[in-house]
Amino acid sequence: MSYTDVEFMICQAARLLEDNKTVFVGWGMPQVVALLAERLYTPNITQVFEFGAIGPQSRTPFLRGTMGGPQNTYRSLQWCSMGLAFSYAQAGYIDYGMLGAAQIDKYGNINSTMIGDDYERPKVRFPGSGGGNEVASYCWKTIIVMNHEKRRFVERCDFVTSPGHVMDGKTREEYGLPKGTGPWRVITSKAMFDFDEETKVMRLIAVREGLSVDDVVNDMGFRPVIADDIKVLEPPTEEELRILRDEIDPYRLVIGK
Amino acid sequence: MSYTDVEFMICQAARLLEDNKTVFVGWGMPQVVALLAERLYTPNITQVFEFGAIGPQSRTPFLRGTMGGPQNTYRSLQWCSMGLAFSYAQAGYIDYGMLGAAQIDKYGNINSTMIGDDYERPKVRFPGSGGGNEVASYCWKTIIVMNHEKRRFVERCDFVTSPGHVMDGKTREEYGLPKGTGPWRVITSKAMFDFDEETKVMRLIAVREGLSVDDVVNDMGFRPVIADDIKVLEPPTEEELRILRDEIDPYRLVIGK
Amino acid sequence: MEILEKGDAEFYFMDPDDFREYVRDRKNRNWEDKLMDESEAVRKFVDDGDYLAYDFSSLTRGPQSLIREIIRQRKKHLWICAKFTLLESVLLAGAGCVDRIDVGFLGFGPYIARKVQNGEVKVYDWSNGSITYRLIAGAMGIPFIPARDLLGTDTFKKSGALAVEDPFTGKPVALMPALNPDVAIIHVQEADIYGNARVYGPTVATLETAMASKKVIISAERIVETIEFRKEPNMTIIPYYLVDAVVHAPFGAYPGGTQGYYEMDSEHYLMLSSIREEEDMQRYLEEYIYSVDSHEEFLEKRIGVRKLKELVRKAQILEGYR
Amino acid sequence: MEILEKGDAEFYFMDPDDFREYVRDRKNRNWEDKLMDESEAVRKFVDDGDYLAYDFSSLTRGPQSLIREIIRQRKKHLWICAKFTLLESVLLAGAGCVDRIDVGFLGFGPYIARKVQNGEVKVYDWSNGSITYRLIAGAMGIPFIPARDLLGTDTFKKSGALAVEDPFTGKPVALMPALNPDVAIIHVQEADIYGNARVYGPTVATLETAMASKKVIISAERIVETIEFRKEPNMTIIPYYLVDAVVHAPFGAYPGGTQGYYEMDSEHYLMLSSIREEEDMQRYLEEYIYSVDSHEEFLEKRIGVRKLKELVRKAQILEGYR
Repeated sequence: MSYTDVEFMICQAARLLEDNKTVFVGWGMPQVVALLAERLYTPNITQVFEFGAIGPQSRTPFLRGTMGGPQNTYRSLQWCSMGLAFSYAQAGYIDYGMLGAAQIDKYGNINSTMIGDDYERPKVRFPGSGGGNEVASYCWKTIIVMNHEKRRFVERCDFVTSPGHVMDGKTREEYGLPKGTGPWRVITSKAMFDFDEETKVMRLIAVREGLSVDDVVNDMGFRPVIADDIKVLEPPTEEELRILRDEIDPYRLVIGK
Repeated sequence: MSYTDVEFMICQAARLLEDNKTVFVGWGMPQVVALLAERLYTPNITQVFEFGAIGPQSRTPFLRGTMGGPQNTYRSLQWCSMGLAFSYAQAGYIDYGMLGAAQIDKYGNINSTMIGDDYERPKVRFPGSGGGNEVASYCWKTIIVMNHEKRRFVERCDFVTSPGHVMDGKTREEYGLPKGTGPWRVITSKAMFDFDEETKVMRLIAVREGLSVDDVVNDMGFRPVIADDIKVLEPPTEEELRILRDEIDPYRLVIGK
Repeated sequence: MEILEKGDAEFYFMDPDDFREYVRDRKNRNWEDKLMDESEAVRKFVDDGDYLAYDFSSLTRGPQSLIREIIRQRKKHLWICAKFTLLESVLLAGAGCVDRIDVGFLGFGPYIARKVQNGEVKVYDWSNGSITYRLIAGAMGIPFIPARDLLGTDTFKKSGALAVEDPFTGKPVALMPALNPDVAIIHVQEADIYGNARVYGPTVATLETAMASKKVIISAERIVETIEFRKEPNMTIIPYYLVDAVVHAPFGAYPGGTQGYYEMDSEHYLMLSSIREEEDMQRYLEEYIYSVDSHEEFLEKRIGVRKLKELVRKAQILEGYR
Repeated sequence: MEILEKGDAEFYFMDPDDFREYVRDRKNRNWEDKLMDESEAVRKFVDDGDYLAYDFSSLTRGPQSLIREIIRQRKKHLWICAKFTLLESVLLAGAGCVDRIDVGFLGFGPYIARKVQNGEVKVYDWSNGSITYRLIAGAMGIPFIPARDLLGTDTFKKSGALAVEDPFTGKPVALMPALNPDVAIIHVQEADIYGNARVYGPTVATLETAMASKKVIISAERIVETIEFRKEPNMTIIPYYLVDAVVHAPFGAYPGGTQGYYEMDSEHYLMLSSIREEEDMQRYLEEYIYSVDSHEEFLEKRIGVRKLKELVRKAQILEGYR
């Protein structure tokens, strides 16, 4: 069964979540990941939305326009303020977070702000942090999901929007970020990475079926650590694809066509 | 018509409140003051209770036990948290506050914590600040209501619980307290005081009917400034007493017997 | 408490003492009828050069009729607080109302991106969390809130935050300066004529924004009697003394939705969000905003009862919204 | 940011990193049945030497059945957070459970005063506001909150607050260190078996106390199904993942009242608050606490159905409480 890159990444991410945990869910792809996980793997996961919805039983199909609306926040445990949602995260109550990235460096620093040398006159301007900086700062385990393109893996992000493990020679704890947090996994359209415990450098741990380590690494702007034992990422199952396509995102707003 | 000292003070305080303003209301006497003012002078005053009730239409008769209960918080505009109630005050939304005092000094510093030289082994221990420190720190105009006894008017309070205009030689603004706040009136069983604009020292502005300036000042542990024009405080009216006794506090829990 | 690092951006800040004085002298504790239409409210309470905050988003319970009125009155040189925003910043920038944007979330699309790339609008990067904390500090009447976001990023460097050594732990912590906007516009489901208001659903920063702002305009799907608030005081989010104007604005969040009332108009939203060229934007503004006099005329002549009825029909989930 | 002045009291403080780690490892995000009786909850979650917080007051929605159980189990060396408290501190001090009290409001009466005068319990003076801010900081996961109370008083000097020069205004401001209690006991009107809970009426510091505390015991007048929270999510005050134990405790606030359920027992309250002598206190504790095994036995044998019925009859105001 064929599948899109996005479907591939969504399924990998959904399989990483744990049941009976909390997950900070942002706009778009993370919503679909959480919905898929909830249907198949983690029925008791508690979704947290920054605008103030805790533990909804979101309706499907996924509609982009319902962010914050009745479908998306259906039967939440709590509707609250953004300040409270971020406080849950800052106080340590949120286990998982999910983020996209326009650029990433080997320590997991993320750019979602701008491309170019001149902050005042960027070549390309993106929406900026949103709640992404808080996800990366506060959640215990942050999962980064992004297309695998060489230009996205850089030595130094043009702009570090959200913190990785080490920036400009200083660790995140030295900057004052909460202990024991930081990027945990990077899922791309070609591979999965974690971070070396000692050096905090991104480490390749698994590749997509049919790809070699070189296929992955040649498409990166820096060289990651390579784990001793490289696993193969199982492709999306029929069940995953059926639920994604038929139940969660029949309009293919996120999973693509 | 005869009346108690407490009835006298309640009526003086109630007449000081302005309509269409907010007032921070504490336990006991301030509640009765606010109720009397609401009935007779300031029908549109908004009471704020620290535990999180804004704008109740409190039921009478006053029952001491109903602090926070259904009678006291009846038909509030908002039930909220203590944090929010104090935030309204800190952000400048609360016009009036009312406080009692075991001791007061000439700058309006208040003691409601302890009597004695040794904080660790006080001669008499009181309940402490409660929300009194916040009332005195944040409200625009604080009214202090207390029995007129010589030992209560002291050169230096044994313990300054809530701030006056000047403490130990420094003004309240120098300590970082909000600009333009501070004790506004002191009502006792014998007189009324404000604070000299320049020196910030307590100033006698009115005396109870039948009393002389000396009667008042001789019963104080320090000498207040004496205003040029000393007014006479009108005694409680029949209407005030009727409402106090028949409607608000028929069990005489606050007004005394 | 040593200052360790300092963001280099200018930021909008008011000494809490000055905000307090404004609140004392200008915030109205009178019980008076504040009901007026969008035109009057914006004329009276939005000034050129104001720092403007709004709440929730283009998709849900955003104050869109007020945004359109600000554009219609061609307000200039606004500095906006673009937290969790999509189309508001795009429209305000497209209409030339905005010079500066605190981001938050800028709103997406190449149209607004180009305005930044060109230098037509200046952005200051924060994050949804740090801007929320700034509003919380403004609402609490304190000069800053310490928090542990922004640290170790370029976002920090381009913000107005400070990092200091926390005297209690000895570790670095960021200080987010209080934000007290000049004016806030907030859409709610229910308000009374005095400004008491409540929302159903996520409350975002509704209360903090209203408390922290000097001038507050509330638009409401329904105007209800004050007794409705007194009967369920736990649900009141904004007490009347925070509010300057109340606008009765049915479909006030259109093209977004309002929970319990109507769903968003996805077609209109898509049409708007796919605008790329200046010309198309100006055509949109002309057709939907400048060429109509009021929110009522906009609904009647540009959207139509049939469409509105359809959006109401789609909003079938009422649980929790009344 | 220069430190200008420093209160000299010891204060209970946890590095936010340590609190976070506790939350990660020990706070339960499982959906599991946490229902148990007072005896089990206190045995499992209140330890000798704990810092204990509770919410609201002896008069209204206070967690009195849990306070009595703590006394019955003769817990020792507690440090209590006596904000807006009356009889709780008196009873806990009378029973010898308490060494240290953060005040707030101590509770009145010469009995507790004498305990302080004698040095039997040590007090640290704060205020209701500063203690609330400390809990808010603890709940937000930040090390402190700046605020403008306590300044210019002896309360400040005897507290654990600092005064620093605010880097944004150059003026002095107080910093209140975060408070993360070891255990919180909170009485609510409705909870489910997982710990989702809501209160009606003023919310005091219910949420902040639950968020900031390592262990949380909820007692509830009613146990309801989870769907009751999902149908009205704006009313949920505590989500289940903050909570360790849920106790079904009808009349749990007795001799105080609980809005929508029963009024306080003024006679019992007066009897208790007029205790002056150690002997009378010990007699009270023996009769009403030590000599009964449980809250149920207390209600049945010491209070009686007739009295409970009378208190329910008096609670006729339901508006806003359901």
